[in-house]
Amino acid sequence: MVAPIYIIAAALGTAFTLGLLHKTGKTLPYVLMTLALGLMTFISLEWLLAFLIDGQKEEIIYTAGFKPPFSISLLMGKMEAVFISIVNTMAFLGSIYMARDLKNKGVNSMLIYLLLIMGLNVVIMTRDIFNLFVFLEVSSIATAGLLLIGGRKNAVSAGLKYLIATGTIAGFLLIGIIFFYYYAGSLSLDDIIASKESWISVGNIALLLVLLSVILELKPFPANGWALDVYQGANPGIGAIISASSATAMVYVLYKMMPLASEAWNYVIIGIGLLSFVASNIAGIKQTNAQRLLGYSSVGQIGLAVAIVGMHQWLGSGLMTILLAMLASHFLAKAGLFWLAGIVNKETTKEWGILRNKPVLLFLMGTFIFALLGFPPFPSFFGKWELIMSLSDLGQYGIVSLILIGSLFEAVYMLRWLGYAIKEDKEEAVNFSIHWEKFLPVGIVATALYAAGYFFGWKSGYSDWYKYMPLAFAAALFLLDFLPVYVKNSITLLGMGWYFFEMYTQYTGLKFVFFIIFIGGGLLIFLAGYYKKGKRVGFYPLAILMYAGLALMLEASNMLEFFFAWEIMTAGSYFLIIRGKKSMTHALNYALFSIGGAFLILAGFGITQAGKDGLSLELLYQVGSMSPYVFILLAIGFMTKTASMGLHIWLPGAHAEAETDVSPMVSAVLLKAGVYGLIITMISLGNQFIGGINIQVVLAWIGVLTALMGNMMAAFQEDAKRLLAYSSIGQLGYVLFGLALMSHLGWLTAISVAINHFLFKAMLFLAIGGVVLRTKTKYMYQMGGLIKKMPITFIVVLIGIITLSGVPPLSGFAGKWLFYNAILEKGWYLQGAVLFFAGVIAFLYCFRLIHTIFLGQLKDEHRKVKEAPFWLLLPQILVIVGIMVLSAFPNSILKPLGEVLYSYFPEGALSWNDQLANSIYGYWDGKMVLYVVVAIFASVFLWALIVTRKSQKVKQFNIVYAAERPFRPETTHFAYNFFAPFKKALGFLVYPGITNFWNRVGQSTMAGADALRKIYNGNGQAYVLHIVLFFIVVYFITAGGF
Amino acid sequence: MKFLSPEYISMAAGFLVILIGIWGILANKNLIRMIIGFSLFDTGIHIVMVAISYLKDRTAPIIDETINTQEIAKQITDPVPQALVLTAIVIGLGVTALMLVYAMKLHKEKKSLDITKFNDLKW
Amino acid sequence: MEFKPIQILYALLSLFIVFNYGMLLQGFVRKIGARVGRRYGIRFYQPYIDLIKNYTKRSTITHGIMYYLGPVFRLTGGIGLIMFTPLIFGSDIFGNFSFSGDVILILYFMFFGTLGMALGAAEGGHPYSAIGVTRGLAQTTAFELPLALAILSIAIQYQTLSVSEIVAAQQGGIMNWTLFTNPVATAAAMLAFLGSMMRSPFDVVLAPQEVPIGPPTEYHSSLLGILQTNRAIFPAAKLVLFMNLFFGGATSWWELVIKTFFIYMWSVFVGVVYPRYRVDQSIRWFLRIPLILGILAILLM
Amino acid sequence: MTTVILTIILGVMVLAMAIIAIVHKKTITAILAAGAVSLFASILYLVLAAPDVAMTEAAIGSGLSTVIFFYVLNKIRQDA
Amino acid sequence: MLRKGIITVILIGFAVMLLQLFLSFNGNEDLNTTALHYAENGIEEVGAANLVTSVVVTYRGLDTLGEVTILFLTAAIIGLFLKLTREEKSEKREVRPTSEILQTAMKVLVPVIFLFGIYVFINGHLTPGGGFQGGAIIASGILLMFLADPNRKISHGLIAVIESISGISFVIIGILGIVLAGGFLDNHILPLGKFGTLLSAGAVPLIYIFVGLKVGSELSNIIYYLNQTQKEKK
Repeated sequence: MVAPIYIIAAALGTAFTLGLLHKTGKTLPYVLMTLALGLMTFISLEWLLAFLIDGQKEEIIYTAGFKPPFSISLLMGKMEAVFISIVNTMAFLGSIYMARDLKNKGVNSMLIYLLLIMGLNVVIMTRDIFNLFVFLEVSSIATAGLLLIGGRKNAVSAGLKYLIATGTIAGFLLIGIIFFYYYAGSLSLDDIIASKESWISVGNIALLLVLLSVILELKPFPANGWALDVYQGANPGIGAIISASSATAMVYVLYKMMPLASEAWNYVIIGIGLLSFVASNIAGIKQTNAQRLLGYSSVGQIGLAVAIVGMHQWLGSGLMTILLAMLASHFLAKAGLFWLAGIVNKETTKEWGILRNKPVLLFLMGTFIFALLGFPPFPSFFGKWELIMSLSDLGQYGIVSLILIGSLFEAVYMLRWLGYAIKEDKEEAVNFSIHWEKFLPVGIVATALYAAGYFFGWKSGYSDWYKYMPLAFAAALFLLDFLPVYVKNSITLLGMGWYFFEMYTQYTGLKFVFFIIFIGGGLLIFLAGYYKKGKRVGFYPLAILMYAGLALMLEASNMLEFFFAWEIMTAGSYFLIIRGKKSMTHALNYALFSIGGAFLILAGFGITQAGKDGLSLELLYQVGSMSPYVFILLAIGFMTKTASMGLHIWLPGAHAEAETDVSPMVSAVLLKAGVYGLIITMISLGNQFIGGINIQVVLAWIGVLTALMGNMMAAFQEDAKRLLAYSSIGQLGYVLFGLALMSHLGWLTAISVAINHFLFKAMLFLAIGGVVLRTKTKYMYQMGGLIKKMPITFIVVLIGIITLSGVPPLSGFAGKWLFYNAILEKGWYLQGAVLFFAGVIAFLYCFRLIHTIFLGQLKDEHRKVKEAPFWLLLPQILVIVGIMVLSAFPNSILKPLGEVLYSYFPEGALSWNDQLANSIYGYWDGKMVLYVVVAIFASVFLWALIVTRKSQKVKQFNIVYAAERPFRPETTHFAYNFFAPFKKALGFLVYPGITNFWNRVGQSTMAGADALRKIYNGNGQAYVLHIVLFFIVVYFITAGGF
Repeated sequence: MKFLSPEYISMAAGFLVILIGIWGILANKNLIRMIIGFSLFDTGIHIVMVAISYLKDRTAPIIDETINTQEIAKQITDPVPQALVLTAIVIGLGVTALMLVYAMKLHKEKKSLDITKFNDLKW
Repeated sequence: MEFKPIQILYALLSLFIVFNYGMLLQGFVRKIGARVGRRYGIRFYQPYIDLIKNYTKRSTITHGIMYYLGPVFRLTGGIGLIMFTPLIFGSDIFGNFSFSGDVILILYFMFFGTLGMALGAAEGGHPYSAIGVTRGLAQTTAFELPLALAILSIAIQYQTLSVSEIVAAQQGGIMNWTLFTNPVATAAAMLAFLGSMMRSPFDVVLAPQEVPIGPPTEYHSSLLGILQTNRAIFPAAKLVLFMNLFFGGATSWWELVIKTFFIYMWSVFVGVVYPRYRVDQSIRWFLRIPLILGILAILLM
Repeated sequence: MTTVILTIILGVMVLAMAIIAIVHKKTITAILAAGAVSLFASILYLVLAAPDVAMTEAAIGSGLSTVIFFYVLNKIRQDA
Repeated sequence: MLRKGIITVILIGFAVMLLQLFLSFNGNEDLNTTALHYAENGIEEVGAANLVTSVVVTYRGLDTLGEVTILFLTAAIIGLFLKLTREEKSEKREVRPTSEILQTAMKVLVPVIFLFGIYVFINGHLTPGGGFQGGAIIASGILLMFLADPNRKISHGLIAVIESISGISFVIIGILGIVLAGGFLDNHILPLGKFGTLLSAGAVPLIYIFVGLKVGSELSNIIYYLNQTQKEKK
């Protein structure tokens, strides 16, 4: 094995040689430098492998042939190997990426680059604190120099600020170091640590200086303005190295120093780290410059890393895995994003819209951003999971919440940025060329992210290959993305179909129901996919990603798997939603609510497993005294997905703007994931009381109000898809209420409503989607009279709304009937009454939907509209068949469901007599009702046929507005402001209080972010002031340095 | 009066120079003046370091005729901080030079040395 | 109760009775109304004449299939309501198909006809009909709420949702009627009933003579005939329902006729006394007094 | 005792020069004062038995670095 | 004024901190372990009379390497700067000719200064001084040359070659230390020789020569670059 000292020798030797090569052209020096970096990378990776595979022992490298403390020694241990491997590999990739820039700027830039990396290597390996100082200076100066290489505007001023700041920090570090030497009589870190007890009582200031200097090199809030300016001003390639290599190396330095810190210091370090994490992410919210945004994110992530290092005593042996998992995501993704920034070469995040024509780059960007946000299957997902779980074990819920809040803020700006890239309309999608040497490193880090994800998954016990199968399927579809739609759709159907038939025997009970909804429903909706022509770039992998999440969620046996699946599903659905028109903000809202919800779930899981073995979902049964809180966390978490009132504002836009066949996916299928989650929560936690109030009562009221408000809003919509979206909110309110009843009938109601909702909402969204597709408008007042053009769609919608409104004889009534029985049994009459009212309002919007679209007068521009495409109609017709079967044979589903529920709620079950259901209050015979109604209908219809046999068909007459062109033409349409009297009477109920509330939350966050980032006033002197102040504040906080 | 000893006096002086240097960095808006402050800050640190190496009534750590080779340890001051200061001084020079060159470049851009003018990167 | 083919005949029989009762009721009420206003009024069999006239008109026009289906739905709704409501307490013959569903079914089935009517009228394409429909639907939602509360209240009271059982519980004397055992619920329901009968002051929807905006104005000839048929059946069915729920039901046809007649007179009486409301006014009204009564009815349970 | 007095004198000189370097209005004077700080410091190092450091400080701190300051100042004067 | 007030407050806070640090300083009675080791074993192990040199060149050789690297970096960065500015096209500036005396003095003094510098770093292991000081002295010679005649052309290439060659040699000696002796930068690759003579202390003089050359050339380089900047057009 090559001795690690050769890393230094190679770098220095090459750097000095490069100094000779000023006149030999650009290529030779570049090749030399790359070779040197390659050699360094090789050596470090060789050691890493030796440590990982051969169980290599750590090795001390003595210089000058003397033992420490008399000479400088380096240490090559496992951790050192890991960190220098990271630094060198990233640097190597970076050198490839920056080939052009480096060659342009000549030999000097190459040797500076090389020396920076060398400096970082020594910083990681050295065990001598003065040596640490020297090589820190090497890397600082090199960094400042590198800012000159093809930097952005104002790179020089950034460089000066950087120099001043790091110079100041280094000065303080030096004071600390010399006093360490004075106290310990040695400069060897090991000696200083060993003799800590003898000097700590007097040496606390020196310790403070050293620790804080190292921390300050890690850019803690608020003393990090200089770092942000550097990130903004640097060449993206350099930014990548600073963020990936330098920061990573410094984290390790801090880790090395931690044995010096007393326990009290740990808290300070955790506090500093978390403050940086949260504050940077808040301040980042307002940021529009892409590179500065990355800077904020870097600072935040590193802050989290600092906090994690500060937890070393808590986390014990798990520390490194967590730290590395977080860092792996950070340095790979951050480098990737910086590099992408170089490729895109646009300053503001909005301008990234030019990426739209580059699906591969978009994919990479998505990968990086989701990796940063801690989504599976990336390392930080597992890191965050382990971290939260460990902290929960310790009862550090405050820290957990801070971490989650910070992460949420990070998601805000990261996803907004991604949204701009995918959707920002203003940017012309220009073609720009990508040099392979710039693309290659980006591709490699993305690949590495996935590999690292698998590795850390394996470490966390998430390694079974079959749990990655659905993801692999999505990946395969991504590779096949060049194929035309019908091929990909067939592949998708085959794949999912195979999965369906393979797995459906595996599930029983409620899981089976949801399996049918998720996978069966998915298959059904995918049938519609054939209607599209062309390639439909990116759709299939993303859709499969969502279904993969749903499938894995059912498979999940422990909380990690569940959460993994949950996040996969969120990611997939986010991308599906953002594909829609004008969906940028809605997708962002969706993602933020989902992530927020997911964090609550994560926190709930954390509390659940605290102090227990394993992660099984069964642990939810034995939470103990914390269970009310777990219940609340999980319930709210899942309610973000079911869009319950207060958490619903993402839904209407997201569903309404989605593509024709995506709307049913996200509405009919996806929402049920939340229901599934709620069911799990309620089954395992049951009734929970907080302050003597049954939380279920609160949930029931939320469900009731959700239903009322959702339906009410739906009734006043002008946009057909939005109407359906609000209707989904309302329907899910019923479900929530049903579940909150916590009785046999209640659950039966909830699940049958869920099933019915799945059926009719899939159908309606497809049907309305077809209409929108044909008429090119979503506004109902721009439609009318389409019954003649789209008769099949009309019938579908008719059946859909009858089912939806629960009018007998169709299956929707089952839900209503069960529901009243359940209410009577439970005694929640008032809630029941409100729900009834909500149901009546549902009738209103149903009518409006069918009336204004299909009836009335045909618009001139729709004279040539055709029936919806066959492939859109096919699934609708299949659903109709399903609805008819369920209507005629309600017991085919309710009876087995009842049996399943019997195990949870033995009391109050229905008794069945063929199709006649008997509750203790009433009875209902679905088959009979259907027969009777059909018979009457048929007879009356026959009668009508007879009496009107001679009828003659006339055309509708036109309406003329007295030759005046109205200012807003839509206001004269009969379907505009349809339920005006109703709105007049009850409009106050739909006052958008919740939307306003969330808007205000958003605005005040923005304002706060803006105020916060004002401390970074761009003045280098102020930054020094921050640094000095940082020392003093910590000095006073620690009451004189502990 | 233990403080009336060269090491204490010079260390105190060193610390005061450090403070003056920091004042110079923080209080002057002129870049050159800031850098002067910076170099004072460095010098102060160096004085402190040398003060730590000092032992009363001993000679420099250079073994010549005046030193009894048998009892070197009792006759010389600590060579280590001195070696460190050597390194630190040279590093300080490098950093100062760089800062000056950057300041020069910035002045070329904006014809000003006022650090508050270079705040295009902010927030 | 099992379904037996003979029940179809029984059902047809009760349908025939209810239809004629409805027709006559219409005629008599109009006659009475005229006499009170010191006019001679129509002949009591005038509704029959109108009906026949409409059915036999030669010209029939249609705007399309849904226009056509509207009255069909409407009539199906009316007949269905009869079919699911037990007419005579304790009678197998006039129990109809009430064994296939309880009061919830009836409550929701009422919407069936409304929906069809609205759709049919809408296809006429006349904006006025759309306006009429929206008015009707908006008002319907409003009065359904107190009605539902009242029904819920008596369901709680009798601990059953079955209409027959509710009637059974009211047997044995006038004091056992819901009217006396649960007066608040009855009050709420009877106020809601005013709305459901769509008579003045809540008749703007139905487009009486001077209001040209409403579904019925879209129809004529035989399709109007179907609607008129329904107008005989549907109110009668509702009367029977209210009688069953609040006034002890009926053990014989005579009892049924008397009770329903007085219930009907209640809405006639109010209609004569009060002027017409706008729709938003009526919504507010329903959501005020009747709703409060309805909530009270539940809270008192 | 001479060492102590010498140290005190040098320390005071260093401080005085440092203050001049900071507060004096003319930049040139300030630069010269900063050089003088180094110069006095290097004498102080000699007193503190650190001749190596003293040499370095004299050559680099008060010599080269002052020159660099002047170079830059000169350049800036030119540009202004 | 407010700003000054804030700064004063901050400085007072900082002064309190430093005071605490100062009070933790208790003087030295004796050499600490590390220094003691050097004092007792320095002669045997390294063989240099100047213990500071022993420490700088051998015991803490890696620091010196890093430090040399820093100067190298600085020179390179300033060079990079110059390259950037030179892209804006420079023109020869009229410089006031310097006095005859200075020119003559330069001709006499510069070789002496160079010699003195070389003496200082060759004797670095015996007397005070060494590579840094010697290098600085050499650089001041170069400086003098420029002061005498700002337009004077010196072979920048030569400086660069000396800089690089000495740097590479430093590294090679370091590697030889691994190959031939106990570790990177071990001075035992050459015999220790007789204590107190010029050719003693193993590789220390050799290393110090390279350090001196390197520091000298690097500082010269910096001066060269700075001198170049003076010639730029406004």
